Amino acid sequence: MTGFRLAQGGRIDRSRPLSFTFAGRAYRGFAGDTLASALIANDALLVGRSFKYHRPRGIYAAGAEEPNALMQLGVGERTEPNARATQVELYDGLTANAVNAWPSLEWDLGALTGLASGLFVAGFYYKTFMWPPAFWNKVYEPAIRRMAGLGTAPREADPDLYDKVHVHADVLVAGGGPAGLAAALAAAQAGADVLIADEQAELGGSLLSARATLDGWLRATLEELRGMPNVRLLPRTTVFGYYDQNYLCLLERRTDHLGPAAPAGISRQRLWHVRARQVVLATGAHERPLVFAGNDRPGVMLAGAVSTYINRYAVVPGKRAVVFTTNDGGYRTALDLAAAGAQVLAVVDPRPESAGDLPAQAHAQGIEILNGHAVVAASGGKRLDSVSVAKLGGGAARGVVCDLLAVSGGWSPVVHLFSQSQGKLRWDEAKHCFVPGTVTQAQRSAGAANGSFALGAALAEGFAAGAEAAKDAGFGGWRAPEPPEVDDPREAPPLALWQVPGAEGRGKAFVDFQNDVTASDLKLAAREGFESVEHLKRYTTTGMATDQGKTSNVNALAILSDATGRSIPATGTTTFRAPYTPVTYGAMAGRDRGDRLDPIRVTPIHPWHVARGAVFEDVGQWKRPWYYPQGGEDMHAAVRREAKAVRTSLGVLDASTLGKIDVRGPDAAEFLDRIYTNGFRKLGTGRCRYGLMCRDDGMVFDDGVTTRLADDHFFMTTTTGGAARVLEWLEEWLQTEWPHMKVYLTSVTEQWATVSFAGPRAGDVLRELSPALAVDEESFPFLSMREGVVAGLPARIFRISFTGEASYEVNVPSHHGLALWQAVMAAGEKHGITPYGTEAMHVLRAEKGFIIVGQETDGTVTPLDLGMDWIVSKQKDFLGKRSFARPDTSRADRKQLVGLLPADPAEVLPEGAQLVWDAAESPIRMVGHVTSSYWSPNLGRGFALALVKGGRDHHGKTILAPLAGKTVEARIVAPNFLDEGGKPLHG
Amino acid sequence: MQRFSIVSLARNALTGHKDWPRYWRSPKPKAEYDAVIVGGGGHGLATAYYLAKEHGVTNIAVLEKGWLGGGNTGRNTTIVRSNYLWDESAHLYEHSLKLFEGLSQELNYNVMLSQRGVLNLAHNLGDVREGIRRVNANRLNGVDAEWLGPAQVQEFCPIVSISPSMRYPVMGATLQRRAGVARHDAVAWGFARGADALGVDIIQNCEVTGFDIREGRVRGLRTNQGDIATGKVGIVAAGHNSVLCEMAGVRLPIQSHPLQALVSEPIKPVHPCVVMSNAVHVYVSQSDKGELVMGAGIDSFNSYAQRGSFPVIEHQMAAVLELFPIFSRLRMLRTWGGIVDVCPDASPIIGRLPVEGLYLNGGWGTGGFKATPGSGHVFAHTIAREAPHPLAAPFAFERFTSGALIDEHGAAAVAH
Amino acid sequence: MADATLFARRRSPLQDHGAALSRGAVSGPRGVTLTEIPHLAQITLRGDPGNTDFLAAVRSALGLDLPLKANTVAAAGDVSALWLGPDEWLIAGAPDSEADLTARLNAALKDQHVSVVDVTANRTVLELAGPSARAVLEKACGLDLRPREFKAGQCAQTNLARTVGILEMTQGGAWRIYVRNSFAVYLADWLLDAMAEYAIDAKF
Amino acid sequence: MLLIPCPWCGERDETEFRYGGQAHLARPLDPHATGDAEWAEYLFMRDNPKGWFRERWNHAAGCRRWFNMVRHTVTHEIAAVYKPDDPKPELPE
Ligand SMILES: Cc1cc2nc3c(=O)[nH]c(=O)nc-3n(C[C@H](O)[C@H](O)[C@H](O)COP(=O)(O)OP(=O)(O)OC[C@H]3O[C@@H](n4cnc5c(N)ncnc54)[C@H](O)[C@@H]3O)c2cc1C
Ligand SMILES: NC(=O)c1ccc[n+]([C@@H]2O[C@H](COP(=O)([O-])OP(=O)(O)OC[C@H]3O[C@@H](n4cnc5c(N)ncnc54)[C@H](O)[C@@H]3O)[C@@H](O)[C@H]2O)c1
Ligand SMILES: Cc1cc2nc3c(=O)[nH]c(=O)nc-3n(C[C@H](O)[C@H](O)[C@H](O)COP(=O)(O)O)c2cc1C
Ligand SMILES: [Zn+2]
Repeated sequence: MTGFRLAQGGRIDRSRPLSFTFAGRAYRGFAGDTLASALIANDALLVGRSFKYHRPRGIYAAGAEEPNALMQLGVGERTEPNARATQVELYDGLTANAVNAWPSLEWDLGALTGLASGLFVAGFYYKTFMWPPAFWNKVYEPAIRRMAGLGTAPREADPDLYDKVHVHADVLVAGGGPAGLAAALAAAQAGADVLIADEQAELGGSLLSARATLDGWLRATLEELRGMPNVRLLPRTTVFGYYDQNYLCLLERRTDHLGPAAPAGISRQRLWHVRARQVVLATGAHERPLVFAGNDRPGVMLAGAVSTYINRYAVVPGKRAVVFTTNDGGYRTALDLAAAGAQVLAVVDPRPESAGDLPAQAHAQGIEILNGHAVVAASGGKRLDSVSVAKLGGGAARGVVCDLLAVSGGWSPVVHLFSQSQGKLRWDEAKHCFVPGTVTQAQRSAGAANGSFALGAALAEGFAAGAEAAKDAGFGGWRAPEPPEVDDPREAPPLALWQVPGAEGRGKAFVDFQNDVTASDLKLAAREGFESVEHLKRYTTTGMATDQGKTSNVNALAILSDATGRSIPATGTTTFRAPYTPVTYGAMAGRDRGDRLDPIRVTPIHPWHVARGAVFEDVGQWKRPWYYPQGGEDMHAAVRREAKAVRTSLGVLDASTLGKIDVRGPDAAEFLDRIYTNGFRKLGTGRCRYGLMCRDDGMVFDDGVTTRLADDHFFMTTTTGGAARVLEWLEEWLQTEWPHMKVYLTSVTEQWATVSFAGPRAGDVLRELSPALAVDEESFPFLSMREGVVAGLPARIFRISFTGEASYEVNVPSHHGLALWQAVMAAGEKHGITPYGTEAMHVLRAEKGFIIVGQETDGTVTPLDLGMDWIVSKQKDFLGKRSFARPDTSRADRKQLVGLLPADPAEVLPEGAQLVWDAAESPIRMVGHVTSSYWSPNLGRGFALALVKGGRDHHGKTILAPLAGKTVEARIVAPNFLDEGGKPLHG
Repeated sequence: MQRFSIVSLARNALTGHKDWPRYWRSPKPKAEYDAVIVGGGGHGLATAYYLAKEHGVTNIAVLEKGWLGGGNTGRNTTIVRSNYLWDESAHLYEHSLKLFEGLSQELNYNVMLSQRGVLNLAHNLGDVREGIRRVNANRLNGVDAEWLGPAQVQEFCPIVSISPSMRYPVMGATLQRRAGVARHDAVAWGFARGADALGVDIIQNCEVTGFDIREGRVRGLRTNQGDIATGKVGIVAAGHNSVLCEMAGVRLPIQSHPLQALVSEPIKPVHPCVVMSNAVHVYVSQSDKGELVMGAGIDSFNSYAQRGSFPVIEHQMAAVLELFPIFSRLRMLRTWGGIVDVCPDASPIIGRLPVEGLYLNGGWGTGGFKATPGSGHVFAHTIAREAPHPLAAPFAFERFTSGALIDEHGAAAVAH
Repeated sequence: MADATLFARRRSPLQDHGAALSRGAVSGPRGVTLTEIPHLAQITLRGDPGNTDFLAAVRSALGLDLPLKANTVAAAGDVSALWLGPDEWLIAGAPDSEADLTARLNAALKDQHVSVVDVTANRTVLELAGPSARAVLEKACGLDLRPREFKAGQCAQTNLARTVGILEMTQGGAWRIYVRNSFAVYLADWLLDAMAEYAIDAKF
Repeated sequence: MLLIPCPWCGERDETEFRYGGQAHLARPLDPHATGDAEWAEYLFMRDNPKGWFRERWNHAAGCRRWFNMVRHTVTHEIAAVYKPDDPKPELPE
């Protein structure tokens, strides 16, 4: 037994014991423990295996920077890979397992790779596995993949909820240590709305880990902050991303710490989007490891972490400890260890002397201080058993038997968010660390994050930053209170020791623990030419693990700078990127799951379609009835029946989804003339006209029917999918190119419900429903509109047709849509009225050769290609016209719209079939493709529309569609099958 | 060039890996080269490699303003496929895929081409139609392609949800089995090492700041490491092509946008292939190290910042989770962005510019990694012969004047 | 005057959703409710705010001064005018008053270049009220909704979840959301889902 | 995520806006009098500076107005917004 729990002290709640399991064994801890502290209390320091060599690894840190202690939490649908034990709050019933060990943590077969570790240096895989070539896919890569990954993904969908909020703050404070709390207090007292977030369960930061603390101040401050209505305290909340214009994203873990006791219906995690006027970054500092042989043995731990375990969690990670430190901070750990009853065998300090107050205290307590010495190696298998200490600059190493080595290589301010905000770092030569330099957003750093490591300085900076932030947010005129008194010890300057000399040849010295990158890997990379820090990172994978190099990056770049003879600032850092710590995907999706992923839009008639058993098609966000199967019909049978009904008696379609735009103003007609390929100026009032719109590159963009309601007033319809796009497009031209034109546009898509009934009996129905309306050819000709009353409802009635049949589109305000539909159904009953869906509509329009934008067109098709010259004005200019004259657009052999009749009438070509003249040719030349293809119950055969190179010149010829397994012959015809079939049009 | 193999690896292990040579030299620029390639990304390095290897043009330099491979080559989602719609594209990308298939051996450097298959999902009838159209076109163009129904999709990628009640149900997918992913960095490093061995000077931290153009001809260029004389310049500077061409007085039909990508923490293999979905702008694969690699759609605005806005990827993740419900409890480890040069027709520009001696290979937008060897190969030919390689000819700059665009938007919306 | 049978035949997009809306209501100190206010008369008015004739004509027709300050609302009796853009307002009135309002506007604005379009059936209105209303809305909306910033008499067009809407704070401090009919069920369901947690009385 | 000051509505999140590319592009007054090259220039060729850029935005989810903005394409700093008919502001240093 080495690690142990102190009988008193710490912030754990000894009255609430908790049980948990790790690697199949049952343990106990207390409320207030992290999984890591509870494991240490149970002397279960071996917690994982490293990524590449499967080396035994122990808990190394106490916070977000932990590289080793990754856990598979829970089982089943709620299992979670790669959780950092140092950030997992213990709850009753927690189960955890190591992530990268098989068959067990103790006996991991993967460790065999360690035997051949001489081969597995940086970049080895690029240099091998190339012969024989066929082996890569079949043998090597599968083997590599088997070794991949850490934890395992759940197999089932996640049962938990996630949520998001968007809030605005005058001052956002990231980090709730003394600096952050001081900043929050100062800003809040000035009257600013303050949000303060800390990733830990409790606010207090390093104050929670120290023995001599400002306990009273912390309690009073938290109490004051909690009582202020303008302050939000967010524990368990990580500020993970800092984006443009002070937009920050936070992840709040709401119920993770409750485990199975989490209340149902409450989101597990919540993502905060915060726009802050001012930001204070008080994110503290991370301690750096020291690089020497065997520095990854379980039992080697960051000094600050050792202190945290002792003071905050009341667990001591070892009984016989050595401290290895390059700065005075390590002595604090030595004192903490001694106070906790551990034996401190020595403080190894490579500095020639230790002049500060803390070393003096250690000395006074009889702790041996080895100045000018270093630990050159640590040994032990699954647990540290001794360290070798040697004098710097040579001399024999002596072994010290110990079970804990606390190391401190200095501190790196947590500048992640600062860097994400595009701030520029500065290398501080005295403190040996990067500190915030040039600031680019409304932001300031304070405390250890700013390189001010002493508590007094951190507090003072925090108060000042908070007050200034409030002032800049518009809450000036308030003087920040004086920081509390602190008696910081005098400290001697730290030493920079990036790699312990004399450790070479004694074993692997790790820099990046999780990715198993050693100092010699880094040097090898530099030798091979990977001299940029970015190359180094990618070649060796240093800093790319789940901890993103929080403990390793500065050591790695310092070793590189040494190897390349450049200074550290000239070597530079890699890029800090969001997120600061990993963010659950579930939280990123929030509640936009299932049907909420994208709005489902429905028409006012939708409930009827549902009741009638319609099968729906997604058209953009709309649900449109695709077909209405009856009595076990399949789609084909239903569509045949529907399409037949329209031609023989009566069909009805919900066309409410069409885009509708009210166009008004003295220049409306002129405006439409510029937009549409055909003219609208001469359109009579009450008349309708079909129009095509092109982009200025001449390609078809949208189509629809526009009706003149008055001299200066038009009603435009667009495709369902194009509605929003077209309105935006029109506004763009009006506002930016033709601002002098007097035209107002108003979207009325949903103002109107549209019921379209078509077929030989359509007129009868209209006559019945609108007795006052003259429905004869003369009074109500094709392509005209009447206002009237239909089924007692005020309506606009359009006589237009997308099917080739006599057809009326009746528009009523959408709150009357269902009433109208029901009335039409009732009136049509005697004619066998048949509701039809989009599929039958497509068949009918294709029989007539009408195009669908997006089906016959794909952004590369002009009106001329479609054979729609009749709609392309020769007289006026319009958007896109100039482009028709470009060399490629005016080629004679462009793809042109044609009809196809398969030689075998029973054949229905697949849409998307490619067309060729000669299927034996090699390479085969494709000359077109099938855009639409259906079985027509009216023609009694399959037929298709297609785009074919120079197609208009080839009417009557046979073209081939080579399909998988067969080639289909088809005759090219004009794209209008009703006329070709000689059938009468009911116009 | 030191040959890489398991044997050389073992031999070096014995000497503590002290004797590995540099991958590439670190030369100072010469005063004059026969040709200069601007941009040390995969495409630029491949161009130099093939110029030296196939055309014997070895007195050349690749100038890279940062570290080689640090542009989009170093930040893409590594999808390699050739199932493009139009003939011109299919031929070019297939040429590249064929070169990819032998690239590890050609370069004696393992680029880890993993032909695990790429699925392009269809979520509505329009997608289905376009998918089938593409499969048919691909087959006739000699590109392997299959159409899968939903059940086959799930068989190929068991973790994809094919529940018909999804907001965007999976109605089928195209599958190219020969498509997959490759190690992006290795492609750059392999070409750099190969080019260096053939005598090409690769000069990093060398930013081109201007051109010497007289009488409509390139005579040389200016860099932060001094002036260099040359009669031929190939601009292959994805993310900065507009900036460079502006220095030469040429305006391009290109806009530079951020494109973001992200990786998860590494997990044990769960995802066997590559899944893409145009409708929801999703593409996901799992790397050989275990991270899920995902890409987003471009951010709408022009930017040279190599970063984008968070909502873009949030949106993406919501869609990913519908397709892959088991990813919900996994975590995003890192996000980043690249600068993609987007052409109006989503196809690249390869060929001469209106200044004599000046060539451009750019505008690959969101999908040029897959083209790296092919692009370099045809561009080298174009520069060396002063005439377009037949596969490059349709991609000439002049197409914007003639109107002969190769519009891959329609069918390939997310062109990765 | 309006025809009562015609009015009775109207259906609002959330007509069948009443039960869900009442089921979702939360009472108490964390309470929040969502209700539909169907069939409010709505008219889109476009015109030139720089033209005093236009402003005067609207004043005579509606008895109010069009708000010229962005994102504000002017009201007179039942009628209110919401600023939607520099030349665009939404005139809202009591149910079934749209014909009357349209007629008044058209009469007053005759011969001016304006646009008066009845959009009563284009959108429905949701009202979100109660102590937790702002917290619920903050899930859907990125605007600064702090009482200091968004007060009674203000309005805004903005993104709400994955659709857009017009937001108005009533004099009573409730939020009105004008949402396009086809999105109404989506948005109502979204908000109901967002409200659900306030019904759970869990200390955690 | 950008915070864009709509000249009419005030500061709003980028997600409310649609991007419109380069500002101040003039459509040839008589397209049919322009040569193919000039027409292609208008259709496709665009400035794409690394630095300050005058660009168009549309407040799509808000007032639906188009406006112009001066933004830096590296820092994303916004120097000015102005209405389409306002004079072009000078670019910052
Ligand atoms: C997030 C993301 C995901 C992507 N996913 C895929 C995918 O899955 N599949 C796919 O095929 N493609 C993908 N792409 C696209 C692909 O990355 C690029 O098309 C491709 O890498 C371009 O290669 P390149 O060599 O042309 O450019 P780069 O690698 O960008 O190289 C250009 C180089 O030019 C240098 N340069 C610039 N200006 C100068 C100057 N003045 N002087 C000297 N040098 C200069 C740059 O520093 C840079 O190194 C993706 C891109 C991104 C950003
Ligand atoms: N001896 C030394 O050299 C040394 C070194 C470092 C720190 N310290 C001590 O640290 C204190 C400095 O106080 P401080 O307030 O600057 O730092 P702190 O370490 O007390 O507090 C920082 C807090 O920020 C949190 N945090 C970090 N990143 C975060 C993020 N992205 N989101 C949310 N929370 C985040 C941390 O969990 C921590 O609670 C002093 O007490 C000082 O004595 C001493
Ligand atoms: C295919 C691929 C896989 C990556 N995997 C990781 C990874 O496992 N860990 C990591 O930290 N970054 C990973 N990255 C991201 C890089 O760290 C880096 O963000 C990216 O190359 C862009 O460079 P920058 O962030 O330095 O600008 C990966 C990038 C790519 C393109
Ligand atoms: Zn606005």
